[in-house]
Amino acid sequence: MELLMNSSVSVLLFGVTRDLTGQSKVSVPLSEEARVADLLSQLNQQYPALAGIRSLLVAVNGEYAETDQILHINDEIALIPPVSGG
Amino acid sequence: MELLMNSSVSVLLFGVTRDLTGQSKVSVPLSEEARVADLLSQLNQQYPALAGIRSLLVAVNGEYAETDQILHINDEIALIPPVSGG
Amino acid sequence: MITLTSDPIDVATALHHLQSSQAGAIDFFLGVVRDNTQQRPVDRLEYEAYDRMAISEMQKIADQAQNQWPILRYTIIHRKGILQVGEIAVLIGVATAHRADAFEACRFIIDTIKQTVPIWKKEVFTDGQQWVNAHP
Amino acid sequence: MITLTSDPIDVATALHHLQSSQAGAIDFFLGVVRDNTQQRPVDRLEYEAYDRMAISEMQKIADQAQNQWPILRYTIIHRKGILQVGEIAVLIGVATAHRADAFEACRFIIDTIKQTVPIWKKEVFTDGQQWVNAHP
Repeated sequence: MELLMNSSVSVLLFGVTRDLTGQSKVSVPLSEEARVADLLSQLNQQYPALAGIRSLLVAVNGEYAETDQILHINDEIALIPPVSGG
Repeated sequence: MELLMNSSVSVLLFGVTRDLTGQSKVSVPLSEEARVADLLSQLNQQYPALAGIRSLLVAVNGEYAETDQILHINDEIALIPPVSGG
Repeated sequence: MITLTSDPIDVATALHHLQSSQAGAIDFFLGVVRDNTQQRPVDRLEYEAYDRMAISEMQKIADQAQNQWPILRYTIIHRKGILQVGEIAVLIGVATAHRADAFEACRFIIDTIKQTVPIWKKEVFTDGQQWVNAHP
Repeated sequence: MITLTSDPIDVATALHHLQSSQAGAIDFFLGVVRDNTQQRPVDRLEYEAYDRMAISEMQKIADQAQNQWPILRYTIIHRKGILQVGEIAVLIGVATAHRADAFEACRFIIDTIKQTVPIWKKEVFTDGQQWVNAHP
């Protein structure tokens, strides 16, 4: 898999994050070897309104990711606000 | 209510007790002021096969009765072998 | 609603009785006739009840559950007569605002029914039969 | 069987999927849309899911439940889209030989769904709306 090289990733948004940004998918510029933590801080900078959410997790290719996981350009990345199914 | 005076009571039988006696209702002779315990010993004497049952309770007028409860001739009396509903 | 019946138990009807606009949780327990008891093949079950007392004992259990949990609606349906494998012998349904109450009340009701309600079942095997719990 | 659907949930169909001749107990949990949240009148709920991950997370929960309890059959159905008061949002059904396992597995599944599955609901009140759990 190709590493990120001053490129950007697409991030899927749902629920409150979609409402706060007004978008269901956003593009986030990231440097090579960026990790989940980098993505989160970049997103919080780009969309200050996200700071009001109780917690934000990241899913990579349909699995919850740790904050130190490295992102790749072809990953399917999603932001997961607090779930409330059931 | 009239007390039992060398009279008899009818006892409803269900499940294993009905099968063992071959009857769904039996008549049991009882003296005046007879109690549930007296009924049970009389029944065991009359139908020795009942001794093989794990436990026998008595219901009087649709309620579980203690062994010292006094029986009256118009009571609806039932023998309750171990229940197994559900 | 408490019912003792010889007719098949219908889950959709029971659900209809449990509807309440305040209900957020419904727990249903179904006791079903299974094809074996400790590996011995079961052909059918025969349920017998002391009707008046079975109903009043089930009512006591429902009253006690309503004292212990904030129950919006409940339904208890017990079947009697001959039941084939796969048929529903008992249905307990409890509707509450929140789910913990529904689970706990439903389980209390079925556990207590099995202890106190004068209903008896005979297991009919391919090679014999026995009244459940009757003998030591 | 795991389903994420925009269609109304049908209990009779779910029951049919749970049939097993070895099943003695079936526990069903239904999560229903109630007409209020802490006394505030609810008009409707809007459910949204990250579909692929919601299904895979529900599958993980079902797998874990099958490792912990002797489950004969199960069904998990979660609704998405707009739901009115009284509609079923989620149905969990578990069939086992004995009742304790059915109750425990069913409760584990619904409790865990609420913690890990990427589905979100918005409560739409008569005077506003909010994504449940979103804010501190």
